Amino acid sequence: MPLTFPKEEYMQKGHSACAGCGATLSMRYVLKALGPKSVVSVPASCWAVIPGEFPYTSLNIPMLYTTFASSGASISGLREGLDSQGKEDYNVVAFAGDGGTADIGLQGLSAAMERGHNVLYVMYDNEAYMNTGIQRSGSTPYGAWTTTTPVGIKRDYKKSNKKFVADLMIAQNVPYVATATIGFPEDLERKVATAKLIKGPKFIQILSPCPPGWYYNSSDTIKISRLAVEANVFPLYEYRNGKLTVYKPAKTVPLRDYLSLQGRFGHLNDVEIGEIERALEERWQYLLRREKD
Amino acid sequence: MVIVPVAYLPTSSKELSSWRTSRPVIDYSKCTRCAICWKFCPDVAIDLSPDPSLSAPNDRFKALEAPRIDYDHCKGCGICAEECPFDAIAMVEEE
Amino acid sequence: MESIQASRRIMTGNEAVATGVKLSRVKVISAYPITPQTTIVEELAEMVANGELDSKFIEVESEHSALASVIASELSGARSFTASSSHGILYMHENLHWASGMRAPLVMSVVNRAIGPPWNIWSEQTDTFNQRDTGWLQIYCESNQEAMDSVLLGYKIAENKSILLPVMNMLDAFTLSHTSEPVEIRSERTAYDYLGDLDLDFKLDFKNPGGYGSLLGPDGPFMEMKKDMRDSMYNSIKLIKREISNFNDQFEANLPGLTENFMMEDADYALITTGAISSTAKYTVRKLRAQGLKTGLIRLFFYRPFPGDDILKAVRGLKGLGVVERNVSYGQRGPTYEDVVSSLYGKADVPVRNYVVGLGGRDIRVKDYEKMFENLVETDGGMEWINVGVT
Amino acid sequence: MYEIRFHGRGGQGAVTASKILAMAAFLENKWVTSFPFFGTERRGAPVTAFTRIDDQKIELRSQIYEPDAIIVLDRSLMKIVNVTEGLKSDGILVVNGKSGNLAETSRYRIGFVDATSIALRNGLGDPSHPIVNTAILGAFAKVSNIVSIESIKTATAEMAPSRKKENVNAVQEAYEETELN
Repeated sequence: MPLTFPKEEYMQKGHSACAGCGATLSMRYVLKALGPKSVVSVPASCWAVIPGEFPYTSLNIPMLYTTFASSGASISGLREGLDSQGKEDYNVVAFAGDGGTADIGLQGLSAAMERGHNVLYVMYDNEAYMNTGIQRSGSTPYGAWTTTTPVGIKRDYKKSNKKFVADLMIAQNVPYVATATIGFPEDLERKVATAKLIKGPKFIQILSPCPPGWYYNSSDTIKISRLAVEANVFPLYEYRNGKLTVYKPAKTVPLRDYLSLQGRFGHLNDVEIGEIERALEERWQYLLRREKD
Repeated sequence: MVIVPVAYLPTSSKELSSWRTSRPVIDYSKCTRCAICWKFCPDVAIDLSPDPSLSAPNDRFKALEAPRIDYDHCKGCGICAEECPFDAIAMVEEE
Repeated sequence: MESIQASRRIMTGNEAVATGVKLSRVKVISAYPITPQTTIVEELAEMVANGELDSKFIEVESEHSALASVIASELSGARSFTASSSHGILYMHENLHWASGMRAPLVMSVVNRAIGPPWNIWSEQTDTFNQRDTGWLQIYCESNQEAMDSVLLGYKIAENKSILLPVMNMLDAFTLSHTSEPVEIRSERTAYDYLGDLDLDFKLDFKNPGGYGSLLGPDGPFMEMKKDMRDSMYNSIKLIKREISNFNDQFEANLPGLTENFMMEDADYALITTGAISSTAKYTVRKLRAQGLKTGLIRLFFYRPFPGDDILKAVRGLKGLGVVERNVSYGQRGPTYEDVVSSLYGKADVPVRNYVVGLGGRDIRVKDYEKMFENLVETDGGMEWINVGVT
Repeated sequence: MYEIRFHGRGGQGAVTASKILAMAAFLENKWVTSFPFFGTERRGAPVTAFTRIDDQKIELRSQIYEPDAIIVLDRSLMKIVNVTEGLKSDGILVVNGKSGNLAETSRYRIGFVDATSIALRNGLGDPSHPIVNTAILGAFAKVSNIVSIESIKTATAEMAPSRKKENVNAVQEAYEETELN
C-alpha cells in the first residue's frame, strides 16, 4: 500500500510529551507539509517543554522559544529579519497553544495578521492551559471541567462558549484560514501545503486532544479527534479568497459518543448535553449560511 | 566565549523506554504494511523498512516496508493498537 | 575660532538617534509610538520610505511586541533596533530579560520619561533605572552628540563576542529628545568601517538547527548561564574603555570613559549625575569655582556595568560627595546611591549624600545645584528631596 | 550667552521660530540650543519655546527664567500670560501687533510689527490661523543685533517646511515694517 503521507520526519523521537499527546502529532504533520526550510517560534506552552531540557532539541529545524504573548511579534521579526537577508523562501511558523493564541497572545496574533507578513500561525488547540495543569482558556468548550472550572456542588463547569479564533481570523479577512485536526492527517497536511503556497499571513487551528487534560485513555487520541468532527463539535472548514468552504463529514455521530469518552464532560446530564447539542447545531447552520454567502 | 542558551543535541539520542507500562507488539502475520500505525505515532517510534524475513498475510506484503516499533522511544500510548484496522497490534503489559 | 557649522547640523536628540541608526545600517526596526520617543520612529519610517535606509520597518501594536519582534529578527542574523520610553519600557520588561538571556546584541534607544500615575510625559529616569537588573548595558547621554554616537558605540560593544548583551542608550525627555543643538554627523564611510556587519556565531542556522532559549532544570547550566551574563557585563569595563577610545580615534570624537570627571582634580565637594542634567550641574560647578569653592562633578556615562572603581579613584580626598538621582525608589535610598556607597565601602572615607531631583520633568536649575553643594558643605544631613513643596 | 523666550499659541509656529533663530545664529558660527516647553496642549493653547545663543558650547539646560529678549507671536496672549516675566531690564520685546502703546513695558526696547497681515499677504496660513513665526523673526532682526536679517532669511529658506519663498519674503517685509518705540 503506498504511503498517503510524506515520509520525511522533522520532529524527532525522544521528546518529552505525554503518551498519546495530540500536540506532537500536530507538529509532526505541520512540519512534514512544510519541509526543512522552515523555522518555528514557540511561546510558553506544552511545546516549550516537549523538546525536553537543554541541551536537547527535538526538531530538525530551528526553534525559537519566546515569551507567552509574543508569538505574533516573534514570527513578524523572524520574517522581516530573514527577508532582509534575502531568505524569502524560508517558511516562518508560529506554533502556539490555545491559551497563547485565544487569550494572552490574541493582540499580537491579530496585529501580525493585519500587518500582512508572509507567515503561518498554527494554533494547536487542546482547549485549556495544559502545560500549567488544565486551567480553562478562552478556547475551552462550554460544559468542560477544568481545574479553574471545577464543577463542584454548584455545578460550576465552564459556562461560556468556546472562542473560535479561526472565526476571528476570518472576520479579519486573513488570506488563508483553516481548521484541522490530527484525526484527518491527509486533510491537515493538504491545508498546510496550501498555506505554504500563499504569500501572506495564514492561520490554521488544529484540534489536538490531550489525554491527561481531557481525561481519556491515551490510545483514544485519534478516535476522539475524528469524533470531534463527526459529532459537529469541531467543524472543519477552509477560508480562502474570501470564500468559506465547510467540510461535511461522511459520517455523523451523536454528541454523546464524543463526550462519553472524556472525563472532563462526565458531570453533564442529559438536559445539559441537549443544550450543548442545540448550540453546536446553531453554529453549524451559521457556518453553512456563511458558506452560501 | 559566552554561553548561549541554544540547544543542539537531538532528543533521538535519549532513551525513554522507562515511561512505558505496556508495549505494542505487532503480529506480522496480520500486518498489511498499511503504515497507519506509523502515521499516527506521536512518538515517531515506528520505523518503516522492508524486511522479507517477517511473516505477512501473503507474499505480496512481504516486499513492502514493514512497521517496526522502536522500543527505546515508544511510550506505550496504545494509539497504534487502537488504530490498526487489522487488529495486528496488541498491547502487552511490561513486566 | 574653529568653524562650528563645518560638519555639524542642528538636530534634536531624537533626530540624532535616528541618524545613529542609519549610520549603523540597521536591517530591522520595530517600534511602537510613545511620547516623547515618537519622532525617532517617525524619522526612521521616513528614512525607510525615502530609501535612505535599507531596512524593514515593523509597525507593531505594542512595545511588548516591538521587543519580541526584534529579538527574533536579531537572532535571524539581522541587526535590529527599537526605541521606547516610560510605560513602554515597563510593558517590555519580561522581554528585556529575554533579550539579554538570549544574548541578542540589540540596541534600544530610550527617551527617559516619568512613570504614572498620574500621567506625566516629562523627563525622569525611573523607567530605565527600574531595568537595571535586566542584563542590558545602560548608557545615559548628556548631549545629542552622545545620543547619536552611543547608537554606533552601542552596537560595537553589544556585538563584541565576549559581551553579547543588549545595550540601551538613554536621552532625557525634551531636554535632549526635543532640543535642537549642533551635532557632528559621523561619516558614513567611517561608521561602516568601524562597525562592520553583524556576525552572530549562533544565529538561526538551518543546517545545524537548534532550540533557542530552551527549558532548563535546576541541575542544568541555568545558573552558569546567568553567571556568564553577569561576568560578561562585569568584565566588559576594560573592553568598553578600549572601544570608546577606538571610537574617539576613528571619529575624532571625545566621548568620556564610563564616567566623566569634571574639575575633579583638586575638588573638595562633588556631585554624581547621569544624563542631561549633568550639563547644568557643570555650569554650576564652574560658577561656584569662580566664587572660590572647589567643586567638581562625576558624570555616569555608563550605569551598567557600574563603574565603581572609576568612582572610587575620583572621590579620594573629597570632603563631601552628593549622589543625584532623577529617579525614585521607595523604601530605600536611590539606586545610584546604593551602588556608589557599596563601591566605596571600606575603601574611601568620604561622606556620601543622596539627592532626589527633577521627577516628572520638574526643572533643575542652577540654584538647585547650589543648594546641594551648600548642603554638602554644611553636612547637616537633612536634605534629600530637592525643590519639593513650598520652600 | 543670549537667551530668548517665545510666546505663542499652538499652531502658530513658535517652536519652529525658536529653531530657525537658532539656525540663523548657528550660521554665524555661534553655539545654540533651542527647545520647547513641551506641553500636552493642542492647537490654540499658549506655548513657550526657548533659544540660547553663545560663543561657547552651552552647558545650561534649565528653562529660561531671565531672558534677554521675548518674542510674542500673538498679542492677545499678553492679557492672559505675563509674557515679560523675568525679562532683563535692558531687554528686548518683539510683539506681533499694529501699534506700540504698552506703558508698562516702556522700559524695554520694543518692536511692533503686524506679522499677521504680513503672513496673510504672503499666503502663510489663513485668517483664523495665520502662521506668523517667520515674519516675527524679521522684526527681531530689526530690533536686536544678535543675528543678521540675512542669516534669518537663509535659515528660514532652509527650515520652512513649505512655501519657502513666501516665508523669506515675510521675514524681509517684517524687517522693513517694524516700528521701534
